[in-house]
Amino acid sequence: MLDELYQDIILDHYRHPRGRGELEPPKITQEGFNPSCGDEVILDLRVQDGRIQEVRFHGRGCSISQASASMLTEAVKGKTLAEARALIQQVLALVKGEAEGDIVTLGDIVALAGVRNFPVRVKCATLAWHTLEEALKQAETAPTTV
Amino acid sequence: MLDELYQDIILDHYRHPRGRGELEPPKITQEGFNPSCGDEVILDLRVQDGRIQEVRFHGRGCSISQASASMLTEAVKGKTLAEARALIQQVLALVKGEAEGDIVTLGDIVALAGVRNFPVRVKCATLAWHTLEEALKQAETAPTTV
Amino acid sequence: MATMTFSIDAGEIRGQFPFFQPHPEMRSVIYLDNAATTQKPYAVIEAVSNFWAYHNANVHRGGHGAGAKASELYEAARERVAKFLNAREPAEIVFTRGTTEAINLVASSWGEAFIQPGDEIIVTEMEHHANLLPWMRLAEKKNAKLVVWRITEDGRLNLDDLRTLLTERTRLVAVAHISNVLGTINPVAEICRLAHAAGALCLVDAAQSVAHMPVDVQAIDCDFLMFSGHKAYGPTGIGALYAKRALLETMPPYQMGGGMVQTVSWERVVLAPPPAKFEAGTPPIGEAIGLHAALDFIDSIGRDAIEAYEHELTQYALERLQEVPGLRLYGPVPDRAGIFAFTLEDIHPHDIATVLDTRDIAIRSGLHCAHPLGERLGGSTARASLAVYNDTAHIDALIEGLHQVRKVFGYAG
Amino acid sequence: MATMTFSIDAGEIRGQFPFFQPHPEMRSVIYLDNAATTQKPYAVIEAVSNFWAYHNANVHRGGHGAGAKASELYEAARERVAKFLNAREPAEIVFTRGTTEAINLVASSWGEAFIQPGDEIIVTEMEHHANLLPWMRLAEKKNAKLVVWRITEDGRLNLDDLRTLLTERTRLVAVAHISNVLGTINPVAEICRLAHAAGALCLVDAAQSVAHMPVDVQAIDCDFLMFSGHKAYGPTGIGALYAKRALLETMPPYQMGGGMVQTVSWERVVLAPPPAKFEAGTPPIGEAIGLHAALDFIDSIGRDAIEAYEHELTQYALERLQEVPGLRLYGPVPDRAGIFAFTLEDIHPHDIATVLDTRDIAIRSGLHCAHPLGERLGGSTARASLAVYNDTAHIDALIEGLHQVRKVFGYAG
Ligand SMILES: Cc1ncc(COP(=O)(O)O)c(C=O)c1O
Ligand SMILES: Cc1ncc(COP(=O)(O)O)c(C=O)c1O
Repeated sequence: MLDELYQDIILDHYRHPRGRGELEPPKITQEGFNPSCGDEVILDLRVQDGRIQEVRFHGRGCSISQASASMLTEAVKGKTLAEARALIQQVLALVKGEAEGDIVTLGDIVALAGVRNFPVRVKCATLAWHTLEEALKQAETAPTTV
Repeated sequence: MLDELYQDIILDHYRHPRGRGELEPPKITQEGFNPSCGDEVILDLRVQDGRIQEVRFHGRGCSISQASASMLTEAVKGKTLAEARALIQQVLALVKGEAEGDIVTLGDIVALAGVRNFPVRVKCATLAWHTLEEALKQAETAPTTV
Repeated sequence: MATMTFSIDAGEIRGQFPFFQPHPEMRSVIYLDNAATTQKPYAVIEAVSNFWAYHNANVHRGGHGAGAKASELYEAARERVAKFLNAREPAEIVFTRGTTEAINLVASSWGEAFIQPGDEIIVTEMEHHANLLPWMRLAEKKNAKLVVWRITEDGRLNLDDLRTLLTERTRLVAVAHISNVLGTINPVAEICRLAHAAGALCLVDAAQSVAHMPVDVQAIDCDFLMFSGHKAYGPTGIGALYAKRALLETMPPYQMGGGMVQTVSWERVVLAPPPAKFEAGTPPIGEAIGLHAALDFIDSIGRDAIEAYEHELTQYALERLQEVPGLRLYGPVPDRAGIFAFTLEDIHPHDIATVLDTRDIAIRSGLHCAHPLGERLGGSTARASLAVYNDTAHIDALIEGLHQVRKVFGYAG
Repeated sequence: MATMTFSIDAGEIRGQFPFFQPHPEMRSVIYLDNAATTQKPYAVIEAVSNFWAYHNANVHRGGHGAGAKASELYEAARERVAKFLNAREPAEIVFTRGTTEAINLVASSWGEAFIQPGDEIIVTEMEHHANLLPWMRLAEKKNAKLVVWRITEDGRLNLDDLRTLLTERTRLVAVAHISNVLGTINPVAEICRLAHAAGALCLVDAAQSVAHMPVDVQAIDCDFLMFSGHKAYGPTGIGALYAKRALLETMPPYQMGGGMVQTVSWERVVLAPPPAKFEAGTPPIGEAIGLHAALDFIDSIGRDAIEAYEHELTQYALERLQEVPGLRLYGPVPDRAGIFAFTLEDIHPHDIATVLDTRDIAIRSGLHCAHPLGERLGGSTARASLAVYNDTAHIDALIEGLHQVRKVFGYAG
């Protein structure tokens, strides 16, 4: 079970995060925070023509929360808002053990499925994705800022 | 047991309190209050030459507290401060079931012994006497006011 | 007296309470002091013991499985309370020590933030000190005005009186759902409507109601409502405050400490969202779990059924109390809750209670933490109060006891 | 490693706790999260259950025998706490929900009454939010100054630093007896002496000390001291505030409600004397009785013996923790309490806790409600903390677990 949680690919994203950093304005910034364990993920998004052009994250937290954010930056770059929203739903289902359909297309993200057996850690895996959800709401209500 | 608590003499003092009222100044006034049941006894004393010349009580409360105060006014009038203090000790011992020596000299007060078997009611019986204790302290520290 | 058939078998219910089982070292008590605190069913005692024994851990702080389980149980208790009161969401429920703390929380947090000099707070003449003193202090501190809504001769609140008291400066109407002395059941939904129409908020002290009748915060449309676990078959040390989400959002925190913040630095404190914002420090975890079991107990009988049963019992009690010569009952008749404050001849209530106590009948005497009401009624009263485990035999015992009280004090039978 | 002989048989002590007995449905846990909350002995659980079952009644209100018995038990618990802390009299003990509420009580009551603009309050850099946020808020409200007493590199407080911080405007020094992160045992008697010499009061947060060493308020000569039942083998929902009688006399009440007044009329409120003045509403009665049993449990072993035993265990733990490569321990060595905050390589503490949890070892990770200290230390830590029922086998299991953590994260054994 531990092996499933801490797969090499998770540790690799934890130690060598992709997309770590901040964007220059104009951007959408959304903070995510998990008060019960202190995990923090801050997402910077640049959205243009309904598409996520650029995405970066910073913050700090456990391997799961940070690896998840790192994977997110890889996965959503270039996606439309609708595609990103669909992906969020897929990932949330995956980590809660409710995944349906083709999960192979998720790539590295599939590794997050290991949290299924660690209820306490599900929040770590989903933090970045819930944060993205909020960021997308911003993108909709203020589509002209970027 | 109930008969012992509510002896005729107690009910008589409750319904026909002796010494009920207030004194004109100069006087010593001392309030006594039992927060757990709301019993209230206020004593007015006139002390001269180390002797209790006059004593009155008012207030409200249960039969035991009011009868006890009524008996007190009868018992301490004319007593020296030292005699009153000795009497207080005798009465406190009596109601706690620790009476020693000659209790016949206590007169009506002996009826208060009935509370011995009602621990909740001991405070009612002693209220007036503890109030007197405080009043006597006043009499000592301010002997010239009266 | 006509035979009555009752909708609830109180004997069966007493079977669920250790307090009512024969005990080798203790005399069995006819317990008629339920407005002070109720007895606890096995289910409640065991829920608490079981938590201490096997699931004990602190909540809300990452780390281990036991902690996660404790947090889950604690939050499940919050959901249970929310459902019990028909709140819109669990986040509208703040756990407190009891009714008193809940009202103090509102008076301190909401009161200090939003009450201005000259504002008016309406309290009723029948309030318990818990719903009086915090407002007296707030009014004094803020130079606001405490407006007293007097009761009628028969111990009710007249809505027309409220209409004349409400002004544009009224900020709050604070009222008991059921009076802990008079047994009056106040029309709180109507009171809230009038308060809202005047632009004021409405707080309902439900300490005496939640265990005895259905209470629906959305139907009442109150802004604040609170109760104590220990008067609803639950443990001491726990109670709940309901407040509308929008209010909790704007209210400053009450106590400060761990668990109610997201981040703290020397420069800046970021508060947690409600309800966490109002729950500083380790909460009463075992007690919340006990409260959960208590509400399950209540709903296992059904609040409609409890209300109907206690109403029948109340009517029986009213009838029988009338038989006692020299007994003066306070509060409305016949529509009222099973709380009976009375005096008997010139006998002091404390003496009534003592005589009954020698017969193992537990009632209360005094001013019942409602001194201004006591003044109005003329002083202390004796008070018997019902719960779902009482039955007509208890009332019969009370009546018989009162006859003995008369005898002891020299009154003819 | 040399064989050690220990003064206490922890196995025998675990026998007094249901949590440590084999359970058909639960895995047995090596519990090293005692700084968050301790487990409860049978004696405590039974004292509480027994009260609910057979002696349940509300306190302090006249009427019946059960009520008198409940009051007696509640006041006996107060006397027990007074004796436990060596207070001069029971009236110096106020029951609260816990440490957090006790500090909030002092900050609200004493603070609001006596703190003036420009006054200074000294807190240490190692405080728990409970002993930080109430003072931050008070300082902001009163335009007073919060002065931070920084810790040294090795996690201690330097008394010379305090000497330079104390001014004639200092009104209070607020300090933890034992840090809940660093395990530092602070010289509180000396700190009180210096505070008093400067004309300030001294508050000691004893949440982490009372269950682990003798605590004597007269010897420390603190003005305020508080602790939580649940960290001292007792229930949640209960704690105690000690304050010198003279202070309690002058402090205004905290919460308002029943039980803290003598008389109330619309014109005038006459407060009860302390401690009643500070205990509005129905108190946590069952919990106070549980706390009484918890203190009896502690003293049945003896606080000197507990201190000596936990000291030996701490030395053992320090030695063994050193063996783990890449482990960084925070706080002073070797003189400290059995609380060990550490990091391991670049592994996040939350991940450490998860791996240990799969081995049924309960520790905690995070900022431990001491964010400013966390900032100073560089972020989250993992924390193991001892109680009297732990033994070397638990520490061995922890060490083994940490080796596995290393392995899972790709570090060589
Ligand atoms: C040093 C210290 N102070 C205060 C507290 C707060 O205690 P409680 O949450 O029981 O109020 C704790 C425990 O979390 C602590 O360790
Ligand atoms: C109407 C009412 N409000 C408030 C309270 C106070 O409740 P508690 O003492 O549980 O805080 C009581 C009970 O005494 C009550 O009857």
